Amino acid sequence: MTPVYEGPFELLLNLILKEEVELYEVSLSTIVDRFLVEMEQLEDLDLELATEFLLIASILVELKTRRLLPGRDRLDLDEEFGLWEQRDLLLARLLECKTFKDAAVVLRGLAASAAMSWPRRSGLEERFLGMAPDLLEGVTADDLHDAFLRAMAPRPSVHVDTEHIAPIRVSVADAVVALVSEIPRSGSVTFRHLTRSLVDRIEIVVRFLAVLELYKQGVVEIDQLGAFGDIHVGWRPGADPSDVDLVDAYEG
Amino acid sequence: MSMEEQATVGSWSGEVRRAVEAILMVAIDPVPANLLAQLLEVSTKIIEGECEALAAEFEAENRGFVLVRVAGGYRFQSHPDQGPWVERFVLEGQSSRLTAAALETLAIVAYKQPVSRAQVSAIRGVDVDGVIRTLQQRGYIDEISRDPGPGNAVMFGTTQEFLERMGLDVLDDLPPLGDFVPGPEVVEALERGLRSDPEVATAEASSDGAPSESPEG
Amino acid sequence: MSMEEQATVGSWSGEVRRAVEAILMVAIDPVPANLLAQLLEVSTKIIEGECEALAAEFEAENRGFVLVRVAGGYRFQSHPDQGPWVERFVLEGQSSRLTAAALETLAIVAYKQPVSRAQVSAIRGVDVDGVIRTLQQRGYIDEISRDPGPGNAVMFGTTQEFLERMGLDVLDDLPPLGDFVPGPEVVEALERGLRSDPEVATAEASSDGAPSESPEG
Repeated sequence: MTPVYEGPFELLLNLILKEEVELYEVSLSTIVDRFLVEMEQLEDLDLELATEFLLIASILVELKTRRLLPGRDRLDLDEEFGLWEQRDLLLARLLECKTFKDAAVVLRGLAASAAMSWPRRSGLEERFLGMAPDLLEGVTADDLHDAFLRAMAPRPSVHVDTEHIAPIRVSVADAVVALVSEIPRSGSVTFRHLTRSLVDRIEIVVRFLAVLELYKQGVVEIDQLGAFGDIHVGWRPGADPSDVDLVDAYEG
Repeated sequence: MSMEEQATVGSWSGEVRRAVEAILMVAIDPVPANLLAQLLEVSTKIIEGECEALAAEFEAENRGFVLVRVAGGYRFQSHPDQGPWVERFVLEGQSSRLTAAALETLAIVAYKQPVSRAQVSAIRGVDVDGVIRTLQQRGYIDEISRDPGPGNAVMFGTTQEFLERMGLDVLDDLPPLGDFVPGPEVVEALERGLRSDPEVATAEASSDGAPSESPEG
Repeated sequence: MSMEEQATVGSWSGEVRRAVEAILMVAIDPVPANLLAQLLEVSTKIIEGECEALAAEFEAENRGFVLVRVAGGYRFQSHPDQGPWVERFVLEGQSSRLTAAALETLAIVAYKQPVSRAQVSAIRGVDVDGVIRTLQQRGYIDEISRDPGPGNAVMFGTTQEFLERMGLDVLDDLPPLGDFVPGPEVVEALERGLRSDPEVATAEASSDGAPSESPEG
């Protein structure tokens, strides 16, 4: 049996971070393919776990497909937003998963060093036993019976759990309003600057969509010097901020 | 009878120490400072001072045992460096090393408490009922409240036993969760791994132009 | 590793003392000198010498505890003149109810007797030494036999006192378990507890400490 992955996050985390050694080799395609291969090899996958794996796999496959698609102009903005949101939630959950994995390592260390000491548990000496309170006060034979059943109870069977983190609701329209008040004032700013105050990645994604929207409406110019370089957003000379359509359709 | 009445002025502090030593010797659980204060009729501050002084004394005398503050109370325990000898002695007893899954679940409960099964499960991406049950059976976690919202989900938190097993006095002694938030290189790696931007893909493939903010040298 | 090998000549005696202190601090019952000698790989004579020296040390330092030789072994206990404070602690500082965990331990002994510490511990998933000790001290359970297998583990059962407290005539009056069948992991735990392979026992005991439970409070 292949290494037992506790869940899809762990598997994905492992696949991506293993690639970290060669950052330039990181390829979505490889990751998706390996994820699918690992999934196939998982034995005794119960329905719930299988669903989780499938859910993640479908997001990955969609991301991969999108990457292979030429001509992004034809993409529906809503659809793209949805995919970005999914990807972003996935990212957020991977980060959370990694955070607690690292915290668990520290707990293991704490427990290990605490285990080097044994507590004194000798208890009362004989001369004090007579005055100790009767611990069985009020305990009935039925209590004992129930306690025994509790102690011997098998672990509960797996139950269906479909709860997922609720997506954060942020609107592209609000982001457009914010940008329209900011960009003309500064003339040209970097996307990094425009998102400096944002914490949630989904907010950054939404802001990026808002920039794309302004670009589509022809009021801003976008320039990026090289892959991963800062994205410069400049207000197009002569464009009137009051002409901007507030894109209610993209809300939420 | 109070400590002040019983002891002569000169040895008053010494008497508090002796009583603390005697009580801790018969106690099975860590004894809170305020309970000692109540029993000995002195202030909690005095108890804390005496216990610290005692702990320092045993340390200075290079004893094989230590007096520690753990899970909100004081107790005697064997010195960590005597672990190998004590282990030889304590042959019986069930080893119950926690699995990685149990530790991760425990970490989530410790940092997110009160937290429901469903919330833990959502973070881990797997069903956690069995693990939660095990941790509860072992006394590391327990039901501490009910979610007031619909469903009244059981909310879990860590116990005194957890603090004892981790050698912590209070929960705040846990390193802050912020310490574990992945660094920028991990975030970047994850982002890259999930990047779906075709332009970037092309750029990567043809590797034209070094990216200005690559984390790699 | 023996004491002689481990310690430098100058601190050799000190190292024996520290190990003795550590072991006696965590021991539940008085520890015979020859057991200490065997564990620390020195002669019984040396152990007796060190223990006497230690006892004198604590006496001279006017500690609240003493090291005494009792029932064929050495143990720490509270100083006789601290009796009044310990009494206060017993009467006011301790819970008068068994915890749910302690009740489960008692229930396992009641229904599964004769049963060893290791077996109970395997079922409960935690170290039960402290609880067993308390239950025994209170007279609810007692050693009723020895496991005939290697290791000769002590087997526990309930006492006449227990029956009286529960208002039962004979053990068979305990509520029947019906067609209750323990889950597979319980069966496995029992089997593991019954397996008297000393090597396995040692290996298990020496991995990182079982969580233990406290019987009270």
